[in-house]
Amino acid sequence: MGNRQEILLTGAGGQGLILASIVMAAAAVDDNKNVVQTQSYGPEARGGASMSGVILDVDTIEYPKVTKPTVLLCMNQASFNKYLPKVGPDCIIIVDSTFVSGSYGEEYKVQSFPITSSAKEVLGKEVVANMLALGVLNAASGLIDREIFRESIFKFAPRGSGELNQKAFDLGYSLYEKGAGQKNGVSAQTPQ
Amino acid sequence: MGNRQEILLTGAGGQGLILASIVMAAAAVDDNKNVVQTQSYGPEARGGASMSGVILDVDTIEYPKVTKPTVLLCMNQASFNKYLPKVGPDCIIIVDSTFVSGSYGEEYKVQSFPITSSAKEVLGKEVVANMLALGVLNAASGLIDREIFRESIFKFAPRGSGELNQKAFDLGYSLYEKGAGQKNGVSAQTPQ
Amino acid sequence: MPETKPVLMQGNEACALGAINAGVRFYAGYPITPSTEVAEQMAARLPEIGGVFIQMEDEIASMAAVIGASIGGMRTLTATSGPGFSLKQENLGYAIMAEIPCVVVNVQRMGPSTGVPTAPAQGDVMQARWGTHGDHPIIVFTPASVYESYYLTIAAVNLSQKLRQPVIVLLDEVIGHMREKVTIPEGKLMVEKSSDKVPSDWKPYDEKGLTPLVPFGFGHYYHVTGLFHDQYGFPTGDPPQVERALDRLHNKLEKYRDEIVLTNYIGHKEPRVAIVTYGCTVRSARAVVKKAYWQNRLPVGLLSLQTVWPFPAKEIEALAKQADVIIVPEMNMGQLVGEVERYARGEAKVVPLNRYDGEMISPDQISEEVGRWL
Amino acid sequence: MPETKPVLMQGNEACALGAINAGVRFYAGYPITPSTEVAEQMAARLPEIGGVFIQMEDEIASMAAVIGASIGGMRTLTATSGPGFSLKQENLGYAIMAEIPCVVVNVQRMGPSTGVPTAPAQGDVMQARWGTHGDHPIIVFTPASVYESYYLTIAAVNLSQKLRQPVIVLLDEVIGHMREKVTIPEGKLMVEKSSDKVPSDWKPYDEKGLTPLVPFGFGHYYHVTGLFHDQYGFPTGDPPQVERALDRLHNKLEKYRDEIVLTNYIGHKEPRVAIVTYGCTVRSARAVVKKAYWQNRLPVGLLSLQTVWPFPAKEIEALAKQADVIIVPEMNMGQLVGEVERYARGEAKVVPLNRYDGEMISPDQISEEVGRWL
Amino acid sequence: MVAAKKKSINADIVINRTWCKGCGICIAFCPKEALFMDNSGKAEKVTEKCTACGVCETFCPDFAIALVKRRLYDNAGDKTGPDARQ
Amino acid sequence: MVAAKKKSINADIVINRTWCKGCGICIAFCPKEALFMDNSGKAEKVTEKCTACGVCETFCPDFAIALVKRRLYDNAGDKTGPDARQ
Amino acid sequence: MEQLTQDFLRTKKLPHIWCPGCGNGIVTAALVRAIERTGFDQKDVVIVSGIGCSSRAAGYLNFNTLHTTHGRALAFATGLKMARPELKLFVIMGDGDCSAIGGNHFIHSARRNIDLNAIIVNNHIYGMTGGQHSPLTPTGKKATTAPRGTLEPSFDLLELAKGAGATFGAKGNAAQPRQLEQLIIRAANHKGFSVVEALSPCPIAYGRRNKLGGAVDMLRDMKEKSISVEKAANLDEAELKDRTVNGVLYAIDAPEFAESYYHSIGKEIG
Amino acid sequence: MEQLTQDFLRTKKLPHIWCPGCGNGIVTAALVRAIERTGFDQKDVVIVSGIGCSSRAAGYLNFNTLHTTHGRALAFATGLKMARPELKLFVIMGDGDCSAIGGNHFIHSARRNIDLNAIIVNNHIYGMTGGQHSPLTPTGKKATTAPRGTLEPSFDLLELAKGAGATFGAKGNAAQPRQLEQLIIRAANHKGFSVVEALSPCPIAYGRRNKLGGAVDMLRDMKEKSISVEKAANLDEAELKDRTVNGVLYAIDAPEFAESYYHSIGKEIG
Ligand SMILES: Cc1ncc(C[n+]2csc(CCOP(=O)(O)OP(=O)(O)O)c2C)c(N)n1
Ligand SMILES: Cc1ncc(C[n+]2csc(CCOP(=O)(O)OP(=O)(O)O)c2C)c(N)n1
Ligand code: SF4
Ligand code: SF4
Ligand code: SF4
Ligand code: SF4
Ligand code: SF4
Ligand code: SF4
Ligand SMILES: [Mg+2]
Ligand SMILES: [Mg+2]
Repeated sequence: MGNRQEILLTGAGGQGLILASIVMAAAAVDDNKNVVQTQSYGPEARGGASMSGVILDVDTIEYPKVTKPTVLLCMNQASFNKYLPKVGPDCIIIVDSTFVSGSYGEEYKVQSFPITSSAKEVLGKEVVANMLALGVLNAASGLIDREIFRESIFKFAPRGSGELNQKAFDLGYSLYEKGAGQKNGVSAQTPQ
Repeated sequence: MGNRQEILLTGAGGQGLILASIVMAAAAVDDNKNVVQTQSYGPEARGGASMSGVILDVDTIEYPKVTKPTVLLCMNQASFNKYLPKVGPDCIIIVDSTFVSGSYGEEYKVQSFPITSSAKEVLGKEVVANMLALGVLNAASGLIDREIFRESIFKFAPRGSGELNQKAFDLGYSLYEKGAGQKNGVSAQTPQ
Repeated sequence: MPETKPVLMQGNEACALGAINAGVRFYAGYPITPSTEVAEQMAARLPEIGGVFIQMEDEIASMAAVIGASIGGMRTLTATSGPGFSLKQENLGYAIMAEIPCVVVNVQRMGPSTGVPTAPAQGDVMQARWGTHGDHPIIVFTPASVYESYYLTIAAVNLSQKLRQPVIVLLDEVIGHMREKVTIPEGKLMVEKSSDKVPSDWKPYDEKGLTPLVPFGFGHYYHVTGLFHDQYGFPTGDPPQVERALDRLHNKLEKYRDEIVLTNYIGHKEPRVAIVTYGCTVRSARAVVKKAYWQNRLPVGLLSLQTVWPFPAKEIEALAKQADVIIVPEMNMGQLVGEVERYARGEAKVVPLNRYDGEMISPDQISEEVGRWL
Repeated sequence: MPETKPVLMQGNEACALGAINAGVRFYAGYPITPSTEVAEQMAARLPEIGGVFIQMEDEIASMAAVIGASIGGMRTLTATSGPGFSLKQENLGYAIMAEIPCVVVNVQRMGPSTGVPTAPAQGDVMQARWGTHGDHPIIVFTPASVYESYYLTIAAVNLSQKLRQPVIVLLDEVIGHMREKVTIPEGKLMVEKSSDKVPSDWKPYDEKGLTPLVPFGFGHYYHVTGLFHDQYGFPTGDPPQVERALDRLHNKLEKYRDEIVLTNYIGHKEPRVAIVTYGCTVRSARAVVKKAYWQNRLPVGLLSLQTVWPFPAKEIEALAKQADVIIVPEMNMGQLVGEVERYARGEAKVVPLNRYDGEMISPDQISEEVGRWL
Repeated sequence: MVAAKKKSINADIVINRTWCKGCGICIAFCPKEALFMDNSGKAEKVTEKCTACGVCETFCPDFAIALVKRRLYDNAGDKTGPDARQ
Repeated sequence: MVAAKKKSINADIVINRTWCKGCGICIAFCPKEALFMDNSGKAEKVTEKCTACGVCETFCPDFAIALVKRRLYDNAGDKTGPDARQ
Repeated sequence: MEQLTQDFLRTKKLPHIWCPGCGNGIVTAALVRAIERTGFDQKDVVIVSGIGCSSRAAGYLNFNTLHTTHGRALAFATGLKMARPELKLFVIMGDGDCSAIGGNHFIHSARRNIDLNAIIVNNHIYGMTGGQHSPLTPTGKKATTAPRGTLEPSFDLLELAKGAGATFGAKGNAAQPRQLEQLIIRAANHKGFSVVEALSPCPIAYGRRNKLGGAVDMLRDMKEKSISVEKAANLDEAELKDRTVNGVLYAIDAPEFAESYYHSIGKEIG
Repeated sequence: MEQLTQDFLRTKKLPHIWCPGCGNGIVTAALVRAIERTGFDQKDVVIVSGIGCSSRAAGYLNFNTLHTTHGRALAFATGLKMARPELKLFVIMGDGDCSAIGGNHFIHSARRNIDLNAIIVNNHIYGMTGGQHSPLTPTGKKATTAPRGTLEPSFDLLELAKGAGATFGAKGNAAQPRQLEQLIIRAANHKGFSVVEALSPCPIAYGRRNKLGGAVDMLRDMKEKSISVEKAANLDEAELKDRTVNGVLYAIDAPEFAESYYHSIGKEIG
């Protein structure tokens, strides 16, 4: 089970992270991987926190829950504060600098990108921030074949918005290639 | 358990036999006997058959159902036909000749009295036939102290009808003392 | 003191009277054979003593109303039979979760479904334990006589109050409808109202243990919910709190087990053949043991269960060590016998004796089976 | 033949799809977390294939409607969770008594009562067996994966039709809500419609054995009731007939036991420590056995139960003869472990492993317990 | 059982004594006072008075009264006789 | 938190930023256009425009706006300050 | 009726279990005659009933008959009708069955306007269980659970149905069996949910306790109090006090639910 | 409101779980203000609720609060009221809670005329479970279980209550919170069962799927469509199409059930 990859997508309800996790899982299927997708439900889903997990493996996946994330996406401050302490030093951590700021321990590899603001400013549509985040995430982790992922995104997009969503995904790649920043004050520090 | 007495009161719904069994059981309590009263319920109670049992014993009564009646009262033809074959030769059998006719095996001790017709004709109230039957039954079996029984009847009677009911009970005694008849064609014969 | 005179009383009537004598002043129900006499007794008596009788639109509402009245501080009762008992399950679970005392009487009839509404059976024994969803504790009494119907209802009311736990009185048609001679003793029947003295640091669901129910309307503003909740009654989904809450529900029964689990043994001290049974079947079994042991000194005994849930596991374990064979007569296809088998742990042979045609198991049937193993 | 491509699918969705592929064309339900996706899938798909989706006023009505539609000849499904499952019990008993096929899905959530509506648990296992009043047989499947959710639903529909017996698919929140890769095979999924050929001497409840349900509206004028009935469907309270009717209900499950009871064993042939579990917990157990046996060749095995009721008694008896210890992980306070203990008959030590805080049992928890006994 | 025939009326009522429970409703509502209760508590008809109006049939709660067309009744023999219905 | 005071009006509204979810309802229904959404998606008040009419208070679905009597607000210190309510 | 009895009654099951003088038989007979008059094919007719004395009618009627659970008849019928919209369903319920435990299904059937013919045998009491008060027991009347007379107001069943959206409501009684038959025919021909409330004497569990005399007295009283909707139209409230208004009280055209559904999925019923 | 918040809300439990823009908070706030205005003693006030988003209000209100099971709030409340008739009960229910699964308790509470104040937060949808249609979803509107729009007719809740015998019925909405407050006050002062239907936006589970815009748009629309009962009296049916009539639609004097009961057993309430 050494190939098990656990991806945790976290943020606020309404940011489309559950959909993102489903799209990612579907892409993984198309990429011939074993995959399990789960999500936390709760009255909290009413505007509160949102958390979903995707597990990839070449082997059959038994235990479906994320225990040690290998990739963590945080799309708001609350989730960053909550999940950061739960990951190990090897975890790839991606944060949306639009909403996340503050300091964190030096042992973490946090990469910060202006995900939502780019979606709004570059594409004019905040709602595709989730697909943009998937672009960043996949660029950073290389988990799924990029082309297959792009196609999956098209398939899942509401009618007429396939290309916009793909653009967002690509923009994620560009952001990643430009390199992570410490914009908006996300800085590595010993936790207080 | 040799003292166990099983009394079965049978007839049609509406003849007041369940009430009669309760009155008898209550009288037994007053007479310091152990007693259990049961009855058959069922949609049949809607105008159909009615059956209730009273068990008396000096010992504690465990099994509450009548299995071998020592006294059987039949207030209509259907019950006579149904229960006669179920009793032993020692059973005291009392039938209301107003409704019961026909023949039966010689081995049975059937005593026939014009119970309902006497209630109607002598007392002018058909509804007290059940108390009249109790008089006959107790006269024939001697199970319960007559005076105690009479008082119980008074207690149970609807307001204002205590004396009438007692009269009916007494009339039962008189009928018994006059002796059983084979009126209305109830005759001992080998069953067909 | 005046002489306490014996009277003739019906099982259902004794249940109603027991409830009243234990302080029940609220009844909500929906008629169903063979339990209806409990309601009818309550309808006649409660108004005379300042109590409330209400016939609700169905069994679900009856159960709800009873819980509502309990929260208002009344001692409450509802009675039903199989079909209605099935309908009450959701709200019964609510009462367990929210720790609202109440007594539910189920006068069993022949099921499943509408079955034979007027025939006796003991088919709801497992349902009484497991009928509502989720892990839940329950207390179930099974009277075997009119007098037990009276005093086990009293015990049910008092235990229910003390533990803030619904208690089920599982009658059967035979006991419910039968009339027999009983002597109702004098004496105090109600346990102290637990809410009489409210401690200053009162919490509705104090984690430290039993805590009184302070009725609504006295200025203690707390929340009652069927969601998992913290000790103040507020919803939580936090795993450690959820676990503690569920433990709390079960621990109270564990702790007071000796008050709850009532059984009764008669017969030979070292029985070769033992009978284990409950409800009306106890009567047939007792007739058999009286004859076999009292008259004929055969190594036969009877453990009758007044409490079937929590299951008298210890008692069965002990009995299985003594007896070679345990016969379990039940008026069903074999329900409690499973638990007996479980706790016999292979130490005694467990023999089910079942009847499910709507008639009582007779002494003859039992003694025949006993004879087979002697 | 075209290649069958794998797809990503949710457990609840797979259940709905399985139903449709097994010929279900009628769904009546009432929404409740975590089962609602089954209804939503049905609402989307059934109208497209000429089927009927109806959202009823509550769970009681849903169960009733499903039975009504089955009598009309449709294959039917309803889905719910704990609170709704409690409400369905009365009419579920009716379906059992009247021998009306239907499939009831219960996606379990954390109870009792409202509990934690979104947290997983396996707390309704005993309720699934005993929830309705009276003696009754029941079939309960417990899928452990999205694919099992699919094919056990198909099995449920077909068995239900064949035996004229309600079948319960007891999912849990984990399996119901999880999405995973599945490959849906091609092929025939519906058993022959049993009512296609109606024999001339057809009786609705033929005492000789299985008899097809001839839907209403085809000129066979028979009576359906929840009362005990004779072989023509007419009410009876006659003891021998009542007994025969109840035997009939139970015998059909007995006779077809091998088609009904599905289990699966992996691991060491002569295990010292065996795990017995069902539903999502199978996954954690499988992870443990894969490592302990496949990698490390330890004497460990796993018997996973796709069918929990009728209980796989024979399988447990056999396992208990092999293993020293049987560990039973359950996301409840210990439910099925009682049956395992019963049928282990003292031959193996039975160890419950329970978690009831609203979280899944992890492989680590199980392997720790396994380690303790190796 | 009484199955009367009368001239100029081409139907008759027949009373099924097995089903009759003696409630007296037919007697009370018969516009012609053509019914009475016999000794054994079953309804019976006074042949002459009955006009075969059928009121009693609609009122009998026990399906015990049937208005039978003459032709039918005459021809069908015991098929339509009340005994056939028990 | 913005707790403004204005002459000739003897009450103020205070907005509890912890409770505010930024739905914009207060802004839409304020008759004086005295409210706006700040950068972090919370409602904020333009002190001068507000007449303390209280409409926003009745409309806020999050109990996040309170009309506070001057006297009360001035005297009660942090008891009535929004931080006290978290 | 002779032939009707043979065809539409299960004569082998007779005599029935009802008490002497019980109105259930009168209502059942009216139903049988009405079904005959509609000309419906026997094999298309289904009788559904709940639990109660009156609901036992299903067992005596020679159609496909479905005797369900207490209060749930309409919910069973809804499933059957949606599955087989071509069938003609008559749903027999007692007053308790329909308006107490079954109240929710009653109002939802009315709301949906599903083509079921509800026939409520209103004897003002729970007959089967021996005389407890029902939501249709008139205030003040005695019952075993209201030994001093019930304090509860009762429903006006047809008003309730109307409030819930019912499109057809009629009232008849066992003392006017021909009229009742006509009302059932009209209900059967109405497309959508139809309610026929049939007053019926229960001399045993209701009449006796309330000193209303025997079945004959109760029927006479019923007949006397009844007034047709046409005549009632000219009377004021005071004049109508203590009268029961009989006839079709409302009949409205509106889309029928099963038809709407099948239409929406592109199927025609038939 | 400041003091009100401190006294009558459990501020420690805030912020609440409702979505941004959800009308539940507006209705809850109106209820709190109304309770304050009635002058009821805080310790006499009980809030009962069912299960649903709106029913979560109970947890935030600083009284004795009873969060029951889905649909059964009125039945719990009936028991409590009969046991403690001096208490003032407000029963908060969602449209589904009250009119779907809870429909039977609703009509029976109305029939009995028991002094409970029912406040139905009608967001036309099952909010808590994510957007299934309810019996109050307007025909044609979309829901997760009616992806092509629901075919079912909806109840007119106040007509239903009236048909069942309710003595007080009022309609308000979240877009007119002051009026809603007044209606609740009047309901609280009415002796007997009172129904206040409060229209409320659910932008998440209803608005979004039906393209009704955000919470602000939904509230604006609500306000625009609303017309007072006084004004409506002068308009004909065509003019009233698509309008919702607000205000007290009926208020009738009739004996209250708990009082009748206690009176009958010779006790006075209080
Ligand atoms: C769930 C359930 N509750 C209660 C009963 C008992 N029960 C059977 S019939 C009945 C009421 C009968 O009254 P009604 O519906 O008016 O019919 P009637 O007998 O008067 O014709 C009741 C309460 C039952 N069978 N099932
Ligand atoms: C017996 C039962 N059935 C179903 C549910 C699931 N459930 C919870 S809330 C709800 C409906 C909520 O809708 P509504 O009553 O309109 O309240 P809202 O959330 O819209 O305020 C449902 C179906 C439940 N908790 N219990
Ligand atoms: S048919 Fe008419 S006249 Fe003849 S007995 Fe019957 S009711 Fe009387
Ligand atoms: S109405 Fe029918 S049952 Fe009654 S007396 Fe006449 S024939 Fe007999
Ligand atoms: S109090 Fe009135 S004027 Fe001031 S912000 Fe609120 S709504 Fe606007
Ligand atoms: S209405 Fe309330 S929650 Fe919404 S923006 Fe204004 S202050 Fe914030
Ligand atoms: S109890 Fe009443 S309703 Fe039932 S059969 Fe007898 S008379 Fe008819
Ligand atoms: S889902 Fe709708 S009703 Fe529920 S909290 Fe969100 S907006 Fe409010
Ligand atoms: Mg009735
Ligand atoms: Mg809603």
